[in-house]
Amino acid sequence: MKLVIAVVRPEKTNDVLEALYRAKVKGITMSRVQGHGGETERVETYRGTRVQMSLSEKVRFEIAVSDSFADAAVSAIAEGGQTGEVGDGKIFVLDLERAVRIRTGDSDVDAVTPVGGTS
Amino acid sequence: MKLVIAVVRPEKTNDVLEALYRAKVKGITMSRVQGHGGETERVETYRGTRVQMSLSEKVRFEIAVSDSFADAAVSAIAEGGQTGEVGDGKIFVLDLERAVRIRTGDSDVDAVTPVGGTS
Amino acid sequence: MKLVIAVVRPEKTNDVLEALYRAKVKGITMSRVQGHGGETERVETYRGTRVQMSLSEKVRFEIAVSDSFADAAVSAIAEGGQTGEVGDGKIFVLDLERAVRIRTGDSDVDAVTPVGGTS
Amino acid sequence: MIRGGDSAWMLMATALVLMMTPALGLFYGGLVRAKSILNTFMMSLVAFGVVTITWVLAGYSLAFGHSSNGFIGSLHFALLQHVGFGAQPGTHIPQLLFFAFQASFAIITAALISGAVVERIRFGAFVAFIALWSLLVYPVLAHWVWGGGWLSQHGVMDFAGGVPVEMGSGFSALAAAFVVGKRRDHGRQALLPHNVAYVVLGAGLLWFGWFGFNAGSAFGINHQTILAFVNTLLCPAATLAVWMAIEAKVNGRPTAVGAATAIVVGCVGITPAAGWISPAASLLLGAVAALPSYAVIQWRPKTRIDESLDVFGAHGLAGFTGILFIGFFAQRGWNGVGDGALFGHVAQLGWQAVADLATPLYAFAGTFVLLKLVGLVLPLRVSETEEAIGVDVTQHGEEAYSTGEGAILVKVEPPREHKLRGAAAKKAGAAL
Amino acid sequence: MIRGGDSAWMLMATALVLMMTPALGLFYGGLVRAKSILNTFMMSLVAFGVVTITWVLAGYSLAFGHSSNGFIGSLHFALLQHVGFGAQPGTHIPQLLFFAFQASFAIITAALISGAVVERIRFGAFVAFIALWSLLVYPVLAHWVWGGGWLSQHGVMDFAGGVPVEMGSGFSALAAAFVVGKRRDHGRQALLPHNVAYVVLGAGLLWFGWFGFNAGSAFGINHQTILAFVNTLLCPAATLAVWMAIEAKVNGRPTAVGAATAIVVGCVGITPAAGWISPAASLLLGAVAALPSYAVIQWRPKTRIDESLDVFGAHGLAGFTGILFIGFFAQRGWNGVGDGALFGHVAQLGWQAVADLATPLYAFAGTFVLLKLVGLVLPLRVSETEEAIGVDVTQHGEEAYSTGEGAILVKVEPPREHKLRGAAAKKAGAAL
Amino acid sequence: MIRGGDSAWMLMATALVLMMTPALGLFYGGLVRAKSILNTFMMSLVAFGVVTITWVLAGYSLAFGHSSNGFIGSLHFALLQHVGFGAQPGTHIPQLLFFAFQASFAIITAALISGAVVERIRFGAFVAFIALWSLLVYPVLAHWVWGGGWLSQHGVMDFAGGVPVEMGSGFSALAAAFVVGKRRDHGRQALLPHNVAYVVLGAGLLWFGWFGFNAGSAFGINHQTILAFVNTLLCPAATLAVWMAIEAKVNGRPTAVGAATAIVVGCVGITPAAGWISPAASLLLGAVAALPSYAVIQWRPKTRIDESLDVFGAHGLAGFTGILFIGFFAQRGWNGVGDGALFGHVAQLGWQAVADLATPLYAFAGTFVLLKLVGLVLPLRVSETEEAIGVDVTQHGEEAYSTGEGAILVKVEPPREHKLRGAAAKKAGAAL
Ligand SMILES: Nc1ncnc2c1ncn2[C@@H]1O[C@H](COP(=O)(O)OP(=O)(O)O)[C@@H](O)[C@H]1O
Ligand SMILES: Nc1ncnc2c1ncn2[C@@H]1O[C@H](COP(=O)(O)OP(=O)(O)O)[C@@H](O)[C@H]1O
Ligand SMILES: Nc1ncnc2c1ncn2[C@@H]1O[C@H](COP(=O)(O)OP(=O)(O)O)[C@@H](O)[C@H]1O
Repeated sequence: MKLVIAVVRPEKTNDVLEALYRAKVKGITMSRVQGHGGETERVETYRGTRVQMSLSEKVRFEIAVSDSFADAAVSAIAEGGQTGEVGDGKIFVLDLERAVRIRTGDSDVDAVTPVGGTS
Repeated sequence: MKLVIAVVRPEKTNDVLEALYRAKVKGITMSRVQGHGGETERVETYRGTRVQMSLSEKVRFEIAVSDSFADAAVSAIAEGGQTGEVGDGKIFVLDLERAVRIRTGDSDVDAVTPVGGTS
Repeated sequence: MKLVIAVVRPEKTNDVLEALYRAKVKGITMSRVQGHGGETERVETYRGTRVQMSLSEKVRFEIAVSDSFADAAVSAIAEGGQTGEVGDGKIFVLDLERAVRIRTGDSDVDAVTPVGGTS
Repeated sequence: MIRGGDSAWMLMATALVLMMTPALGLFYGGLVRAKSILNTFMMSLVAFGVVTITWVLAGYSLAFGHSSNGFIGSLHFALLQHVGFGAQPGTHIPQLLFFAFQASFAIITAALISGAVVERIRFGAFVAFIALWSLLVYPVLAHWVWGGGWLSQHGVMDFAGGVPVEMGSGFSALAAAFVVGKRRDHGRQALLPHNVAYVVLGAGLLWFGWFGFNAGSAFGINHQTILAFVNTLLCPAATLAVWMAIEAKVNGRPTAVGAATAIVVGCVGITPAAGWISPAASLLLGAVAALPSYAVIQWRPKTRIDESLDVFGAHGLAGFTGILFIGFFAQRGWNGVGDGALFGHVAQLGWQAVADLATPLYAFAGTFVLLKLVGLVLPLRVSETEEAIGVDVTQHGEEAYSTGEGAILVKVEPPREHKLRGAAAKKAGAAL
Repeated sequence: MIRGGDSAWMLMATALVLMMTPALGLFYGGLVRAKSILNTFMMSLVAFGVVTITWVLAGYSLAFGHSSNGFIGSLHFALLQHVGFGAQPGTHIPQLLFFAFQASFAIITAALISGAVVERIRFGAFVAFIALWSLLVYPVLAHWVWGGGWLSQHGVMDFAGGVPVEMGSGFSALAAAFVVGKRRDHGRQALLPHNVAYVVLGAGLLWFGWFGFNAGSAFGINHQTILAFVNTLLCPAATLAVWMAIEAKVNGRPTAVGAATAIVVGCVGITPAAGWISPAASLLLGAVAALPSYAVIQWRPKTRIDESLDVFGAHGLAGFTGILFIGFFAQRGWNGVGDGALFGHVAQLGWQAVADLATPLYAFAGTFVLLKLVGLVLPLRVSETEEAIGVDVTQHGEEAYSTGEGAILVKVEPPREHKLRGAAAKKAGAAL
Repeated sequence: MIRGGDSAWMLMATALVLMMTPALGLFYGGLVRAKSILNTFMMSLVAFGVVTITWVLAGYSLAFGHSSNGFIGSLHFALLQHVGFGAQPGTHIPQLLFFAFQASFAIITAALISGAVVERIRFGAFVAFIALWSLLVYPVLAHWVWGGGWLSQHGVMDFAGGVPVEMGSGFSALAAAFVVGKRRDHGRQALLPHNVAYVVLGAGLLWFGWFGFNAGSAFGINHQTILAFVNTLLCPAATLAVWMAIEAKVNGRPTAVGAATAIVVGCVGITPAAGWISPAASLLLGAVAALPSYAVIQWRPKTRIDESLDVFGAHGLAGFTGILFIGFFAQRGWNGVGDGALFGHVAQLGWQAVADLATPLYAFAGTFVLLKLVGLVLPLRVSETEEAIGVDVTQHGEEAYSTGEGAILVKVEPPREHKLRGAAAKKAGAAL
């Protein structure tokens, strides 16, 4: 199994989600993060305090998939999240040793997309 | 060492924390996330805009443990987080190469539960 | 490639960021988390409800680096995040199989610090 | 005869009291969890919608319509009959303005009760309950002390509503907490205020409105107006100081939620007494009123009673204290009307005590019976699952703090949707 | 002759209406996404800055200066000439106070239009637009009904601004939405309110201010003041009740955004009618006004028209309904002036209908032309990228909710910085 | 003789000024980091609790008690002696109402100072300081200009508090910043406002209250009331316009925090001048007052002076500007009393300049000494660790935005808990 982690633009979140649904990826966990990359930095002013903002809002996906499904997930994210401008983000794939479904206690691939898909 | 990642229901957070404390797991990192799985989707209405909400609030745990402690951590989470209804969440276990305690610079198992437990 | 995950004090965030910039780490993803460790717990009171707060605010970094860069990143974080008091946090290093830059589709080391650094 | 200055002040005072209803929504909304703020706020807003209408229909008349029974008013003023531009007897303001001022009281009192049952009552059941309550409980209590009822016949002094508003809401809240039952997480998890900034701002706005509430209860510009205004400044200041001193002593730290609560308690304490006691007595009342309310608000969460936002502790008890206090400290030299026990008129104390017995009984019993009746027709509580998900989403289909992520536009309105309800509607939605 | 009571009330009423401008900022700010709240709020605040000045320069005079053309006022009062402490004709308050009260109306009306174009209009273009609008559209409409213009010559009844304020803003908003165009995400993504607590609090404060708005439009203490006040209590209560009933029927759940909207719609509906109709008719108007506004607010987001915060549905339509309603229900027995069709004076209905035709035409056309003209000189919209990043950061260089993480102090002010603009400034910043 | 209209307006004006204290809490609370909002808000609320009481005890008397020394008042009115329902000399409102109006000024002025020392002063030390300050600094300055003191004897014009309120708070804030010292992160990290929506809403509510502040300072309904009201509308509009123009020129983008600040600065500028200058001069003052305040607010954060929320820049300086401006622009034709230098009375300018010298000296020195004295008895600052954790948690044991996660109910109250303090209490808690 693999754990796919992706960081994308917030405004592309729904596109990525739709691409994942289309790719039949069912289990997804998502959070709001801040990222630093090659993007232009913003200058902001608060009264006399002028700051350079080196972080931009991003959304992070975390998706466990069976080995055979990893490529499909990566492609779906890459497709849904792409604008072609600096700041589109990254996808990381890690090896996943074990997965457990809390509701049932089922272990391993049963708990991840697509085998044992949750709906 | 292992890195245990778990996604649970927000209302079970404190139960999971207590189960982990009882299992003598001391180091825990936690964040609020949103998840998509087999749960029923909600319809919400904002004036004339009607939307289907495909994400539910979840809480994500991230816990580094020594190999021998991984099972205990997984069981504790599974026990504390279970309701038996769809949406209870998942636990993922990854292999962890190295852990460093920032305060001291200590590396490896010294830095994770239970060896070198922090209190 | 490695995935470096670090949990640090919020008030040291900018120090860690600066240390990372100095170490020429360019791609960084960051989020606000809550942590439980060896820190003293706080008692809070809301009208007649008295609670013990077992979690403290922390900031979590997630940084993908090429193998050769992992040590530099770990040192930078450890240096920037250290106060010497309990609660400074931990750094975890995992093996990273694959990294993809969404903008271009480039895979592997091209997408992580420092090779193909994004700016 | 209508006087311009009197009317100007009463217009303003009425607007101020009306503003207290959204301010209460904010205060209560900050005290609950993020998943319940909208429902909590809505219970205040809906009181405006519902009680305004019941007040026109009959509530005002049942409170202020002349009657000989001493218990409840006649229907003389129902549907705003006989309410026009003429001067309200005993005042120099038009009857319609008097009606509006009294309406603002009925509205906020109904809204106050919601604090007892947040995060689990069904919205529809709450609406039905306050419609009945605003016809059968509030007007009765108001009639007793202000509408020519038996308490007023015995000279009970209640300047701005210790009886109908403060004890009326506080003891009703207690009954409601008993009937509706506790939240599933009460006593098991820490249920913390999700936004204390809203709580303190809400308390600040309530306090602002309270100047209209108390000084408006003189129905024009006279000595009691000024006295009530000054006392509404002094009394909560004393409560705040005492409350913070107690907290500093007990916890080592005064709290913001405590400060907000203290301001409300102080305002409640002075409400019945505002136009009757001297400024010095008002400072004393502020200090005295802090004690029982503080004690009960500390003790209550440790019990099984989930009277969630402590309407009883803050309003019921402080109102009780205020009413009794008048019995001792009323001073003709200041109010121009009558003295309390300390100034020689012990009978006043007796009748104030009677008001302090009769009001809780009627409010508690009335609410208990009404809610049980509503419960026969409509389920009072949301389901366990709905409670866990949160009343905002399940009762109103909304979230207060939404980012729009994962929200997919539903483009085609399903034709039969409007026939579906509750769980059925949710399933249908999911199937789209 | 100046009267104290009249002036006291009008001072207060003016302050209340002024308060509505920040309240509107909060209401609108809660309805947009978190990345746009400051820009949205700023569009209300800047209306205060800009329109106050244009009002002094000429706006007030163009509205209230005597003229014989019936279309627009003279420059008699420009630069506050001839505006002093003497009584405003027909009232017992000073001219300067009358001026200030009217200023508060012009300010909030300009602010209202911003709801149509949030999240994409350029701030500078908006400023230029409302400066012109407050000189060429608002004063004209105000002159028609209040300044001795043609509609007032025919006895059109508009108590507190159905013509200049409600239809004036609502139909201008519609035109602005057409000229500026839709947000890129409109119809593609769900654009949800980021803080519904702000929305309901904002609506509550708007309602509070509306008592000054409507009851202040009697310019003192008289029967119409009291009538307008009571009607401002009753009408939105009815709208709220009806709106929630409809939502309960259609969705199974009344919503908080719906309740907030209903309160605004009810207040708008009664605005023109407040001093003209009976309290009973006011309740009816509240119910009636809910229907077209509800329908349009449901329908509009499904179209390509991104009139983002439904200024047209809430203000334009409900103002239209209110103006027409007067034609039927005006009642001399209550207002002391004249009757509507139901009480025998059919001509009144005719002229109300004329106002309902002429106002939308002028407001829509005027705004359309002015915005096109502004667009010739300044780009009206931010770029696509700026829209995606958010107007707070790109138009104001600020975030509403900032944690300070990743924010690096810029210590040395770059010497040539002040010569750089926009993208150039951003690059220079990045290069520091 | 008491007049109804005058009293009605002054009741309302007093309520408005009292509302400014929670509004200030919100404004300041939004400007600090999320971990400090409650403490920041509490410093305003506690000013209400503490200063109300010191004002009754002696503050009011020290300000307004007749004296022959010209420096500080007698104890004639201490404990509210000789303050009753009779007319306040020179006005048509009761003495008690005059007392309450003045109390509201003392309260907010003390609260204002807190802006200088947020996020690090110990709460107890702040309480002790403002108790003393409200007895020894504020009343002295108020006596000078309003209580028959030496400045008033020389005809210094200060309509609503340029001396005691604006310079009083502003220069005290500067001294407080010096004595308490800077936050550990000042100049090292970016300390950004955590909620700019609170800041703009707070500014909006402050502005609303300011109409009571300035127009209430005429103590009834007269020409100066109207003039002050209109000027409070015009002056901040001009400041806002100028401030945004400067920001647009310097940064390319006007900001929301800037707009909120500008409104406050404009209101401060007009405060002393409100009833003395013409509307046209008021617009000019708005523009002029923007400049020094803008410059200092830009420059200050780059220095080592952590006068955190720029009370000096916004209040001290703009108050200074306003007082001086009167010396030029006071106009008998408008104020009915006297002229400034431009209208032939150069001596007025001289004495305004004297007020502008003496006030800063006394306020700065008084605060400096008082805080040093408090520091001898109580530590002024929280520890470095407490500052890093945040003053909300360490000073009040609360968080503003809590989710309840990881919060474990403490069921049994430890018996000896109430004897423990600070660090000890925390340890005990951890050991439970
Ligand atoms: N090496 C990395 N490790 C972790 N996160 C990264 C890394 N590189 C990029 N990111 C994340 O991806 C986001 C976009 O990256 P960036 O380099 O700006 O875009 P691009 O890939 O288009 O050059 C960053 O804001 C950051 O959140
Ligand atoms: N494959 C997965 N990868 C990442 N997160 C997942 C995955 N499957 C489930 N989750 C997380 O777990 C939550 C609950 O999963 P769900 O499938 O609804 O429950 P159940 O396991 O009871 O069927 C989801 O909301 C999501 O946050
Ligand atoms: N084993 C662990 N797994 C995950 N997170 C941990 C672990 N140990 C510590 N942490 C994180 O690091 C933070 C600081 O840890 P703590 O043990 O208090 O500090 P120290 O390393 O100085 O003893 C914790 O709040 C938690 O967020």
